[in-house]
Order: sequence, then structure tokens, then C-alpha cells
Amino acid sequence: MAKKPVSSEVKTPIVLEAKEITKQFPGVLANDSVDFDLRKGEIHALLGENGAGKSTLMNLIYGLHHPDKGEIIVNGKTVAIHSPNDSIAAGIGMVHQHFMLIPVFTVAENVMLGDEITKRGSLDRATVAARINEISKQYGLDVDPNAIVGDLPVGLQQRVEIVKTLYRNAEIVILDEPTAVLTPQEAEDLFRIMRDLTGRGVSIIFITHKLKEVLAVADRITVMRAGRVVNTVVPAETNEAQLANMMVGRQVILTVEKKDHAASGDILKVDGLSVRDQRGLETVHNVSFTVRGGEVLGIAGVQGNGQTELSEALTGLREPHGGNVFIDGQDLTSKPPRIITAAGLAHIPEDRQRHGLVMSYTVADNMALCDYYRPPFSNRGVIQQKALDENARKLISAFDVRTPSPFVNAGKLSGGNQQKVIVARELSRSNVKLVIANQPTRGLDVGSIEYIHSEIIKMRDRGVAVLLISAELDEIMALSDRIAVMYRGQIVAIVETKKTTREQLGLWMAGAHAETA
Amino acid sequence: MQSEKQSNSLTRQILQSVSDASLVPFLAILTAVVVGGVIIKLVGGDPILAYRGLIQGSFGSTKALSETAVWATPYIFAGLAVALAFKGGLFNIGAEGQLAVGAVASSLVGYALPEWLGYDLPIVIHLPLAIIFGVLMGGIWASIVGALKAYTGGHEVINTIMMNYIALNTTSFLLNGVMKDRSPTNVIARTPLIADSARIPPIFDGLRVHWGFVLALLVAFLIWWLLNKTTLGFQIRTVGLNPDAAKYAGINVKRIIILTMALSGMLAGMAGTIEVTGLNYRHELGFSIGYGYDAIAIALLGKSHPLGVVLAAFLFAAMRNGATRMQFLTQMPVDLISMIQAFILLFVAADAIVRYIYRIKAKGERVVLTRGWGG
Amino acid sequence: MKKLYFVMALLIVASMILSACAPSAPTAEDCSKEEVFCVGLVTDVGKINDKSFNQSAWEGVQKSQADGVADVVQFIETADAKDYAKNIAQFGDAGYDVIVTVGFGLGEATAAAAATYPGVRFIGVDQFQAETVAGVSGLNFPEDNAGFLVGALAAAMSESHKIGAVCGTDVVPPVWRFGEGYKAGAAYADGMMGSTTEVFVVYHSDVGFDKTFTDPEWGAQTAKSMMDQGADAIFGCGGLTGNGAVTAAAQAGAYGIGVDTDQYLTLPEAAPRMLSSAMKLITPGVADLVAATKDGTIADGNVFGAAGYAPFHDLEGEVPAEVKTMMEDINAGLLDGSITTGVPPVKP
Amino acid sequence: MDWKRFGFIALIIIVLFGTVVMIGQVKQPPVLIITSMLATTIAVATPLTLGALSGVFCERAGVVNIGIEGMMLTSAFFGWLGAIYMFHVFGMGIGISITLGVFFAILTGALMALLHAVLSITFKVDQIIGGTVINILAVGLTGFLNRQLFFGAGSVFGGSVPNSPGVLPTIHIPLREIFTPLCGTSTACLVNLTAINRVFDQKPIAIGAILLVFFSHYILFNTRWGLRTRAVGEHPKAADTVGINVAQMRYLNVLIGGMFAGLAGAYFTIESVPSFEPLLTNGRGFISLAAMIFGNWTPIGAWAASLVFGASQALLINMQIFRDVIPPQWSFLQESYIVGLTPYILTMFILTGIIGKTTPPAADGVPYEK
Repeated sequence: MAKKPVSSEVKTPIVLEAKEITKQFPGVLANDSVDFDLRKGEIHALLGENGAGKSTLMNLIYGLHHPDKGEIIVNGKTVAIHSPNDSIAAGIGMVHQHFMLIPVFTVAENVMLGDEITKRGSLDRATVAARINEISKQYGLDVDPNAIVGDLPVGLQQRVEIVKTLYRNAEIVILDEPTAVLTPQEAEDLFRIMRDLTGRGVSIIFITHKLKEVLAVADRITVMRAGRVVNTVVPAETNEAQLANMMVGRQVILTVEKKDHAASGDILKVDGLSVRDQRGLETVHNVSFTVRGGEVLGIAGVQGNGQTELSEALTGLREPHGGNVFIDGQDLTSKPPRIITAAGLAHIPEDRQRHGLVMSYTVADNMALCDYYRPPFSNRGVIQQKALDENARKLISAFDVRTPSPFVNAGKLSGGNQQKVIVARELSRSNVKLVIANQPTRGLDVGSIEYIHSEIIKMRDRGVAVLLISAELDEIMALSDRIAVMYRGQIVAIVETKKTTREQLGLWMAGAHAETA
Repeated sequence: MQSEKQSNSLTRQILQSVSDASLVPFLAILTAVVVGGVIIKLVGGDPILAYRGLIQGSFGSTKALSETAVWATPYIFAGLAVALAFKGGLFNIGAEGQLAVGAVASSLVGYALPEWLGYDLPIVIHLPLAIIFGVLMGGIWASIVGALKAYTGGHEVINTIMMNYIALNTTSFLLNGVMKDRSPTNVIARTPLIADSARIPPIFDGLRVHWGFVLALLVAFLIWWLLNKTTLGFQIRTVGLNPDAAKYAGINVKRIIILTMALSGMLAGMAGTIEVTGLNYRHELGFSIGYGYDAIAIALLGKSHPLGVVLAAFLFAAMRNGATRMQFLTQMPVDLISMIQAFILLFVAADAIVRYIYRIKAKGERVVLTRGWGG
Repeated sequence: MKKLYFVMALLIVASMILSACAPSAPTAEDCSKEEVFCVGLVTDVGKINDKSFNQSAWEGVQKSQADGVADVVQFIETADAKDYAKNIAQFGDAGYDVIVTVGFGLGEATAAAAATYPGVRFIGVDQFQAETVAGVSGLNFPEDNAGFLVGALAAAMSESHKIGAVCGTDVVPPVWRFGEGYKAGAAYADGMMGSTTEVFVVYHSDVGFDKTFTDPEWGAQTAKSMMDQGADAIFGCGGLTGNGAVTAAAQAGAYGIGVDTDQYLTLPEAAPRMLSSAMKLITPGVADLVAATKDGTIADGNVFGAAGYAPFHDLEGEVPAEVKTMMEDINAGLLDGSITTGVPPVKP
Repeated sequence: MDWKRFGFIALIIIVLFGTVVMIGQVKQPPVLIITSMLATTIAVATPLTLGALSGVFCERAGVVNIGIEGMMLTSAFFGWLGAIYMFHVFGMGIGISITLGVFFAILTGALMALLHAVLSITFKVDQIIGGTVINILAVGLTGFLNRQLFFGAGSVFGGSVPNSPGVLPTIHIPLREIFTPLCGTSTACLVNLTAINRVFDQKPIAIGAILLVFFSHYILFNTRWGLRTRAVGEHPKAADTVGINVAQMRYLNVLIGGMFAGLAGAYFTIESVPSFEPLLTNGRGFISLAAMIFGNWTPIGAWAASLVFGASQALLINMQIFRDVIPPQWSFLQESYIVGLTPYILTMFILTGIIGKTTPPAADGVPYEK
């Protein structure tokens, strides 16, 4: 694979090079002879769809997995990386997409873990704290070493992760999808920190699937698809459409086709809803909004601002401790899921493997997961296997689920097809009045994303009310007729999509107040 | 030609799936028996003679077969109790206590009801009453643990163990007190004999195997049907495999946890009841030591499948029953049987060891039987 | 798959080699012959080596073999009460001449078997017969007398005038009779000597039946607790639980009093402070009855074995002469019936 | 520190002691009752404490251990057997034999723990099943060997159980000697002092257990080892990413846990009474587990909870001792079967979380897959 030269800037030495890396997982060739290099002081973006092999490559470099073939060269020397210890010793640090922090530990304990400072056998917490304060001041990170990590907002947790790498004197920092949990402004802040770091000689690998970000921040961009490197380019010589094409391998329509559509009366009415989480903390405070038939209301917000608890309260998975929920005029506050479903809810849950599916059940069983007790699936308490099979065959063809048969376990399907099983089950129900879709496309390939988006719009066009919850601002903006922004458990703004901008939404997501539009 | 080939491959597929399912348990038993043989040899015994005694004692005569069936009867019920709980994601170590409670309850109905009423009842009323009361008490006893699990998250493993102690102490209290057999010759803690109308008749004259054995087989089939063919079974299995998804699907998870525990307790209670009404005709302290643990091994060996449980119960019954003959021939202690059973359980639970010894590749996904303290 | 067959073949060969060097068959097969005198023993639910009544009875059977009375002796441990009949039948079918069944629990099964095997002599240890059962001799012991003796001794020897007993469950009548006899004996001694002795008797009734005799740790803790409160003589009555108590007492320098046999000989850890033991001589009792069977002098119905107190051994010098005299008087009184313990056979 | 929990524990102990003092004071002076109960409480709590520590180390590292009971039982057997072998077969002195016995018990605990570790860490067997296997195996193995080695002709010791070389001696802490001058001529003072001294006169494992509680607490919360142990129990992946070998940490902690269970086993046959009986642990391993949960997976908490169980055992024993002076309105206290339920009901009550939610380590019971 030929590399395009870095055109404009002065070439700095290569600090990290991966050569012909190949990694086979059961059933998947995750990395197929991948070449990749990183120069000192640059931000090298690694772009690709979910499942393209970006994270695998980074896990190989970081020592969490071992390549079947290929070598890794750091500062000109081939290094044998058997575990994260070796990569840490080689000056590599990694900020994982799912933070590798222990919630019950303090910041200092998390930072020192694996590289503890001790004094006469005891942990020397004071020295570690001083060191954290020093790093924190130097890079403007602002973390308190004595705070319990579980109590910190995600943005701060990410900074703790960065401190962790700097504490270990990392010269190469890998950031895996770091902006997924940030507001646009927080992302800007992160980019500033990243530039700060590169200014001090740190080299950064920036993994993402967001086109705008790579163009904004990267010095070089390497695009991966299906385990192979497609190309390496510099931002100045490319654009979003070209990158998207490289990522997916075909033309991608970056906007969702959506006709203007008149909304009808209120279907979902939420009035003063308050919800507590497992720990008993109130994470949704006094939230009120309505969703009309034939419209999509998007709930924007950084992950962890109460969206999960809100959707759980609306769908009956969690009991609210204040306020009311009405669907089509029927009071469904604190009602169990079955009654809410019967009243016309279709629910695409946030975590499809945890809530949406029983992985060791067949596709057919999963497609009747919520309706097994009703005719035709059940007759006086006895399961009617024939009806289940028939239903499954019908839905598999109607929703284009790629499965060898209805009797394959759901766990054997790809993520996209698993999500399609859920979508098929939920949207095919006869009486659907309201769809609540929580992160419906997280972790999916572009084809599946497009398909699910079109299904959501189809429902809207049929006059169904849709509540879309997503941490992807682009998704919210593409699908929603109106957008509500959630911040620290409150709806801080509700606006029509046409009358707002990314930047404005970003400000609200970060807590800026607004008049409800 | 074509169709013959197809049917051929279908038969082969079925055979394949049956042998896949039973291969590891079979090899686990084989390995455990060999390990047991080596141990017998090491302590200076004669393994062949011991195993011959075991087989003679369990299958060698009509009487031996009958006795094996007698042993298998409570084992099937108790094994099903543990297996059903496993299917619902619960680990019921409390079969022992539930069994004792069931036995006490049915013996109470068996001996005290006619006295209390002042007249004899016909068998068609009295026997079912005795059985149902025992079964219900077992169910209620276990559902306490289910309710604690559902509403407070108290882990069923610890709670069933505690309930075992409570059951044994309470039973001792009752059998030494109000329920003690007051006949002048009796000095030990046991109830009076139950009335003839509360006894399950034997199947054959002169043999102890009774209709409770047939009932056990029927119940095993019933449990299979319940689990695989009914909406209740669907709910139990869904809660067992993924309680979050079950809640999402509109299943009342708390209710199902309590119900699963209750059903499990009812089966365990049945094991106690059947011993009282079919065999001993009274409840006596010291009876049923270790059935609860044997039941766990049986459920695991049977892979929680009702048919598997029946087969495993038979194996354990044969070993326990044959132990008498084995002792007579070789003076090998009964503990040997416990040890072989522990090895069987070890090799079944850690099928990876068996797969490693015999170089068999793993198939399918890991089945989660229990969850940590939090779940 | 090849590998699989190889391993299986290996296992089969291994087991064949193992079996090749097996010893010859037992002589139990000869029991059906008239001239071979065979004695079988069936335990209650529990172990043959329980250091308690199962073991003592078995030692009695072994003694009869050593004495040349029995040719073949054999035992079967009962794992579950429902096997009583089956285990007895094992011996009955094999043509044994005497079958010893140990424990009250086997009473009914023994009576039933006596009807099935009319030519066989059954010896039922601790099986009191309200009505005589043909073919069965019930071997019983006046445990209350033994308890009475050591109770009197303990009260007489105690300096703190506080004595204790740690027993198995009072649900088992012999244990209860030991404990109650102990209390009565202490009261009798008080009457003789004009003292007031406080007697702590603790039964381990707070656990299941299967554990009450096998919890030495509990016995030790209970004994310590009593000594902490001043007791200076501890009677351990109830299998291993009692042994734990006696050992703990001896280690703490208090008097230990054993049970069943002369435990000076069986509890060496406690021997230096072993004052005496309340004896219930199962071993000679069983051996005597087996011998009587062979002689043809045995009768159906209840037979009473010997109960008494063991010698003082190491503490011979510590026991005052008047106490020794008192003990002899009491023993004589109990034997001739002039002294009664007042303890009923069964807990009311 | 979780003051609510400790307050509750203190309250239970006070109630249990108070009950006995109120009933027993007609027979014995309160000081004597309290000191006697305290001594019993500490002794009874010893194996429970060690068992709970075993659980704490295993579970803090993310491995559920319900096999404590089996580990204790096997260790009790082999520790005792080791001491006997050393004494009778190798003719060693009493002191060396019993010391080696303790060593064998700890080794046995570690070996049983190794089995648990292999099952649960290497083979990723369901950890509760793995523990059950250990419990069942322990019963069969010790029962079989106890019979086979010691009983019948041809057994190692010719059919009789040889005497154990003895038990560990009591360590006298000379409080009485030190404080006697303060009493002057008051005999009451001397009597009390003697009684109080008895509480402190414990045996080595009992004293060691208390020291180990504080040592373990320190290790777990203030050292590198502890930080890493807790990390693999909370979030093994996070530990892995900073270069901690998760499997190794779990293995070692399970082995440490096994050693604690082994020491608990040694308590039964080498410290308390010099004999082994089948099933002699009598479910104390399970009570340990409950104590560990009650103590919220901390060594000090587990110790406090063990003391509660010790105190309830002391209550039971004393209720029997004072049986004849129990007032009629409290006659239920005479029913030892019913009073005997106290620890079990208490455990279930605690597990409801009414006294404060217990939080297990987040990854407890979850095999780590990369």
C-alpha cells in the first residue's frame, strides 16, 4: 500500500510503525496486512466504520491482543509487545472508548494503578496527588486527585484517562472514539488539549468515524475498511464525500431523505417527570414535553445526562418518583412494560444485547419476545410453535434480516441484523402509536444505519409519534422535526430543527440556558 | 436416492446431537469411575469386586431393581427441583430443607387428619391431600427465598442454605415436641405412622417400589412440557437467560422469580412427601441427609434437562443402592460413593477438563447457570 | 477422535491391570454352611468408626471373633434410614447366624427381619422391648446409674461446688439418662456431705440430629464457658461432642469425666486429668451375647448390660479415701436397688 | 468506616449479652458472665473470621468462593493427619508436629483453592458450581480417608486412631500479674481481674486471626497489592490495560484465601480439639460467607460480623447453663432449637439490606475474558 507523502509540513521522524499486521478472530479477519505509521508530534486520524478493524489494530499495538503476523516498530526498534506493560514501557498510552476506570476508586488510585508509588510498603497517595496536580496544571486538565471517579461527569473521566497516560510519560497517545461522549464544545476543548500535547512532542492516534472531526483536527488521515487500509490522505486534499466513499466503499447519502409532514395531535405527553437511578440519585428532574403523531422528537445530550433513566421511565422499566406519562391520553405512569406496550409503544432499547434480545434464543423466539403470550403465539398458555415460525419468516423477509434460518440463535447474527430483529419485532406490531428509539444505530455499519433511519422515517410518515434519543448529534439533526436538549436531567431547550444550529445545540448540551422554543 | 441420502443425514444429525449432548457427561462418569477405581486400589481394595457389588446391588435382581427405583424416586423430584431453578437462573441449594418441610407437612396430614376429623377418609381424598399439603409447604418454604431475592436482592444461595438450617431445626423442634410419636415404646424423634388411607400402594406385591416412581416419571415429562411448550416455561427460561430482556418483554420478573422458586420448592417438597407417603409412612429425623447436594449433582449431570435428570437420578440411585452390596463384598465405605459422585460433578461442571483429556472440541456457547451476588 | 479411543483403551487396560492383582474372594460366602458361625452388624445412620456406640458394638463383634466364637464378621454402614431392612437382609440372605443392629432406630426393621429370618439371632443394641420379640435380644444399659455415679463423684471432688456436663441431644434417651443421672448423683452427694453443688447440664439440641454427637468444637467451647463460670469438673456425654468437652476441661486443668468406656484409655489427650468415666459396656455386652448365642443360652427380650464408673488412674492419689468409700457404697446401693436414681427410662 | 453497620453490630452484641446477664445474674456475677461470654465469642468467632477473610480475598479479586466450608474441612483433616504422621511415623516432637500440622492445613487450603482457581479462572467454570464441587468433594474425600486410613485391619495405623500430638497451647497475657498491685487488698477486684484476664488468654490462631484482620485490612486498602487486587475484582479489563496480569492476581488471591481457610481448618483440629470428625465444620464455612457479606467485603467488617455469630453462640450455650433460672415469660429461650435459629435468621435479615446496602465487588463472580 503506497503512502501519500505529507505534503506541506516538515517531516518529523516516525515514532511508531506497524507493518503488515494480520489478526484473525473466529469468523472474522479483523486486520488484513495493515500498515500504519505515526510521526512525532502529529495527530494521525484512523477513520473507518464500526467493525472496520480500527480498534483491533490499536489493541494490537497496545498489547491487549497479539497479532498473528506483522511487526511493531517504536522509535526505529522492533518491539515485542506481549501485554500493555510492554507498550507502556515503550511510551504508548491509550484512552479507550469505554473508559478503563474503576468507579469506586479515587482519581489518584485510578491514575497510579499498575504504576504505584509506595513509601515503606504503603501507597504514597500524597506524592501521586501532587504529580496529578502538576500534570493537570501543565495541560489545563483540571482534575481533582481525591475525587471518586464514579461521581465525575464523563468529560472529566476522559481527562482522568488522559492524565493516566501522561502520568506514565506516554509519548504516543491513542484516543479511541474520544468525542462520542462529548458535546461539540467539549470536543473542541479536547482538540485544544490534543494540539497542546502535540505541541509538546506527544504524538496522537485519533480513532473516529466522524468525518467533520478528522478534517478539523488531523494532520493525516488513514481510512480503514473491512480490516484493510484503504488509503492515507491529508485533510487539505480531501473532503467529506470522498472520505465517506472510502469508508463505505460506495456513494453515501449523507442526509436522510425526509418530506415535510404535518404533525397531528399529542401522542406522548410527559408531565413533570422525575426519576432516580440505581444509586437513588435523581437523574431526571421535572421533565415535561410532548411528541405529536407524525413527528420525530429528538433528545440530544451528552451520554449520562439522564436519557437512559428517562427512556426507562417512559417504557416501564423504571418507576418514576414524580410526574406523569400519557400515551394517547391514557395515563401510563408507573405501569409495567406490558401495559405500555399494549397501549401502543414500540421500544428499541439502548442496549440491544442486554434488553432487546435473549442471545441464546432463536430469531423466531426473539421475534415474539413481547407477544408470546397472545394469540396466535399462545393458546391457553401453550406456545404455538407454528405461528412463531410463520411470524419469523414473514418478518425476516419484510425487514431484510440476514439470517440462515429463523432457528439460528440471535447471538450468532451480526450487530446490524440483531438490531433489525428488534426493529422488525417492534415496528411490525399492529397498534403502534409511539416509537421510542434509544441509540438505535450505535455501533452499526452504515448500511444498517441507513436502513433503520428509513424505517424510523417511514413510521413518522405513517403518523406515528417517534421519540429518538441519541448521543450522535448528526443523527438527531438528520431525523428530528424538533429537538429537545437534555442536560443534567433537565430539558434545557426544545426547538424546531430548522431553527437551530449545531453550535447552538452544543451550547445547550453543555448547560447554557435557553427559552423553550 | 436423493431422499434416502437426506433422511440418512437427518438421522445422523439427530444421533449427532444426542451424542453431543451426552458424550461429555458419559465421559465424565467414565473418568470418575476410573479415578474411583484407582483410589480403591490405592487404599488396598479390589476395584472390580467393588464395582461388581455396586452393579449386583443395583441391577442384579428384581428386588435390587425395585430398590434402585425406590432410591431414584426422591432423586428425580429433587433433581428436577434444582434443574427447574437453574432454568430460571436460580441456584436452589435448599432442596434439603424444602424436602424436610414437605415430609413433615404430609406426615402431619397423614396421621393427624383422621384423628382430628374423628373418622377415616377414603384413600382418594386422604392421599392427594397429604401429597398436596406437603408439596405446597415445600413451595411456600422456597418462595420465601424467592420473594427475598425478588424484593430485596438477597442472594438465594445463602438464603436457601440458611433456610435449610431453619428447616432442620424447626423439624427437630416439631418431631421432638408436638408431632412426636407418643407410643410408649418410641424414644426417638419421629411422627406416628400415617393412616393406611394416606399411603401410596406398591406397584408389585412384595417389592417396595411404589406408584410414586411412576408419578416421578410423569412429573419429569410434565416439567419438560411446562418449560418448553408453555408461555410460563417461556417466561421462566427468559428470566433465567436474561432478566433484563425479560423485564423489557413485559414479563413480571419478580413474580417469575418467586414462582420459579415456589415450583422448585414444590418439587423438592414432593421428594419429601413421596418418601413419607410411599415408603417410610412417617417422618423421622435423620432421614434425607444430603439429598439436597445429591440433587445439585443430578441436575448438573442431567444438564438441567428433565430427561437428563431422570437418567442422572437413576445413576445416582443405582450407586447409592448398590453401595450396600459393595460394602458387604469389600467393606469399602459408603463415602467412596460420595467421592465418585463428587468427581462426576467435578468433571461435568468443568467439562473443559474432560474435553481436554479426550481432546473434544467445545460446541455452542457457554450456558450461564448462576450469577454473582449482585444478580 | 483417534486420541479419544487411545485414552479409553489406556483406561481399560489400566483397570484390567488393577484387577489382576485382586485378592481372593471373602469367606462370607461360606456363611450358609452350618459349621461356619457368622456375625453381621448393621449400623445406625452414621459411621462404623464413630468412636461411639456403632464402634463399640463392632468392637464387641470383633472381640467375639478374636475369642474364637465367630468365624466370619462383617458390617454394613447405613447411609439412609430407608436402607435398614435392605442392609439387614444382606446378612440374612447370606445365611449369617447373628445379626447385630445398633440403635433404637433399627428396632422395627429388626423385629420385622426376625420374622423373615426365624433361624437367625438378632441382637438389638439400645433397643428396649415393651413386648418380647421372638428372635431378638435387646441389649440395654442403665445409663442413669452410670451418670449418677460420676455425678456424685464430681460433686464430691469439686472445690468450687460447680460442675458441668456437656451432652449430645436429650432426644436420645440414653444421653438424657446420663445427664439426668448426673444431676441426681450430684444431689445425692450433696445430701451425704452437706454441700450445695451447682450443676450445669447442657444438651447440644440446637442443631440437627446428624450433628449433635459430632461437634467437638462446640463441646470444647461449651466446656470452656462452664469453666469460665467456675465449674471445675466436666462430664462429656455424647460422642465426639462430649470428647471435645472432656479434652478442653483436661487441658484447662479441670477434672474430665468420660463416658461409655474407660476414656482414660481412648482419650490420651485428656488422660492426665481424667477423673473417671461413666461406663456403659457395649463391647463386652455384645461379645457376651454373641457367645451366648453360640452356646444356645441366649433368650429373647431385654438384656441389661453393665454400667459403672471407671478407675481413677492417674488421679488415684487425689481422691480422698472417704470419697472412694462413698462411691463404693453408692455403686453397691445402685446394684442392689437400695439407691435409685429416680430417672425414668424416657424423657417425659 | 460504615458506622451504621458497626452500630448495628454493637447493638446486637449488647442485646445478646444483656439477655444473658439479665437471666444469669441470679446465679453468677455479671462480670463473670460477660467475661465468660466474651471469651466464648472470640473463640467461636475465630474460624468464622478466618473463613470470612478467605472469602474477602477471593471475592475482592473477583472470584466467588462458596467452597470455604469444603476448604476448611479438608484442611482440618490433613492438618490433623499431618501432625499425627509427624508425631507417630516420623517421631518428631510434640511442638514441631503440631506446628507442622498447622503448616499442612494451610497448604491443604491452598491446594483446594488451587483447584477452585483452576476451575474458575482457567476453565471459567461457573464459580458457585465450582465451590459446590469443592464442598461435595471435601465431604467425600475426608470421610473416605478418615475411614480408610484409621479403621479396619490393614489400615495405616492398624485400625485404631492414634492420638494426636495435642493442641496449641494457650498464650497467657499477664494482665492479672501486671495489674494486681492496683487492686490492693480488694479480693473482688482480684476476682474480676482474673475473669477479665481470661478473655485475653486465647490460643495462637485466635490471636493470630485478630491480628490478621487488621493486617489484611491494611494490605487491602493501603498497599500496591491491595489496590491491584481490588482493581481486578472491580474492573479486570481496566486492570489489564494498565499492565496488571488479571489471571495471576486472581490466582494468587484465591490461593491466599485458601490459606486463610486452611488456617481456619487448623483451628478445629489443632487448636480447639485434637481430633477429626467427618463434617466437623458443621456449616461454619457458610456462616463465614454470610459474615463476609454482612461485613461488606471488608476484613474489619467481616470480623465484627463474625463476633455477632460468636455472641449468638455464646448466648445459646449460656441459655442452657442458666436453663433453670429462665423466667417463665421467657420460656421460649429454653427451646434450644428455636434459640439456635438466631444466627440463621439474623443472616437472612442482614441480606435483605435493611441495615445498609452491601455492595459486592463489581466483577465478583464474572470470569475475565479478554
